[in-house]
Amino acid sequence: MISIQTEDFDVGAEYEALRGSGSGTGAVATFAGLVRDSGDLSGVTGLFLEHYPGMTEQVIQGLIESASQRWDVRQARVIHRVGRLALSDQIVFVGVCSAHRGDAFAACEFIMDALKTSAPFWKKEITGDTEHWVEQKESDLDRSQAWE
Amino acid sequence: MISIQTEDFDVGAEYEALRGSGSGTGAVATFAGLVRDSGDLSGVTGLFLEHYPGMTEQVIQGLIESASQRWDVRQARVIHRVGRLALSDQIVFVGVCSAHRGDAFAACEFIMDALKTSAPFWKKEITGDTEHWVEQKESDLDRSQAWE
Amino acid sequence: MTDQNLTVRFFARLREELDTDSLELPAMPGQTVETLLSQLAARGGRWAQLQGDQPVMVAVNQAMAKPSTPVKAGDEVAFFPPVTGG
Amino acid sequence: MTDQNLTVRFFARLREELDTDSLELPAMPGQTVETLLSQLAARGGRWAQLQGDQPVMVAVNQAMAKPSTPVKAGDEVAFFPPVTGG
Repeated sequence: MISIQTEDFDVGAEYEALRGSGSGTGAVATFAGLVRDSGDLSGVTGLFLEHYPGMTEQVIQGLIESASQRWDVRQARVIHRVGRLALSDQIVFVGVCSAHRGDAFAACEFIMDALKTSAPFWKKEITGDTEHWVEQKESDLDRSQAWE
Repeated sequence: MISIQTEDFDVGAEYEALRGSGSGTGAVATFAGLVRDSGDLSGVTGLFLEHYPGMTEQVIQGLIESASQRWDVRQARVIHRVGRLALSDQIVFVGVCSAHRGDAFAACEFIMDALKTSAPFWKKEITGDTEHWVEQKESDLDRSQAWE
Repeated sequence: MTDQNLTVRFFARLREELDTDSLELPAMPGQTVETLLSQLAARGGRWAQLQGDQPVMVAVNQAMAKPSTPVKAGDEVAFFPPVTGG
Repeated sequence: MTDQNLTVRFFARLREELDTDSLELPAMPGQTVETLLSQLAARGGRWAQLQGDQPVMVAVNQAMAKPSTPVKAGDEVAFFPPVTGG
């Protein structure tokens, strides 16, 4: 299930939902990304996140399907927030449950890495009175290509 | 922090504690292992987990220190249950928070893989009226050695 | 949007710099992402950046596309900077 | 435990099959994990499995050890099957 939302999310509740998804589940891997004070500029006080509604959900659905073809994925959950976010706010959640831990870790990390370079979200960093669009990082492209 | 306990644990509460561990935190990776009906025998109804008190905590502390030398680890949390567990029960939790997602994923998976082959826990599977000690899996040794 | 038109959308930095969310343009025979981009860049001023140094990504009907991807009446074409979510 | 003794502990399948949680044994000069294992296996019966086909892991003072690791009075030596936690 995929949610793009302005509201915050509850990792504990998401974990419990994944965990309850069947008796064959032996492993639940989760990842949460938070707004951090070390973006392109220092002194970041917040973010603004824009996305391309419709395409975003399709891209993420495709990533979950790719992950499910490569690994045992019993259930996958992706939440991405948009709009205005403050320092330390939760931005993104990816959770995967699987029979085996290797599959849960790999699918979770793959979805997260691929989301960063293929899902149409754009981050604007806010630093006091100024703001600027974040540039894509070479390291993110490298991490995403490493899965190919 | 390391806990070896008979009681269940709350992944949501553990995540919130990790997340609150500092403003440099950009990434929280967690893993939870559950009792699953596909051990060495089919029809498993529960587990009994034995451990070597004292040594267990020392080994896991060493794994957290190794992870902290290889990756950016702001905080790491390991919980492992012992005693009698039923199907679908939570067995183990590993959570790592870091500045960067790659470090959070790697440290979390490393601790989990290494724990499986080096922390002194032993699982006995219960199948109806019979019980038997689980054998170490070659695949677990392979996964652990892959980090070396 | 009529059956004879394309919808062209812009996101993030491009949306702000072009001061445009979306455009309706008449579709033309043989049109591709590349010819559409040239046509828009030819407007001059800030529009020239569509063929400038900064990378521009394109999606046709919400799927990533290439310069050679054909575009036709009824299509939704979106231009945007490299993505930075997560 | 006195200063002249070793404590030897057993876990999991070994603990059950030997029906022994722990032993106090007098420490001997030049003793190693290997000589201790031979001494215990020489008790015969189920104790022989300590030098049998199944792998036996050993820890000295709660750190993993090898056959050549020396053991001395005051040490805690533990024998157990390969671990299966997580």
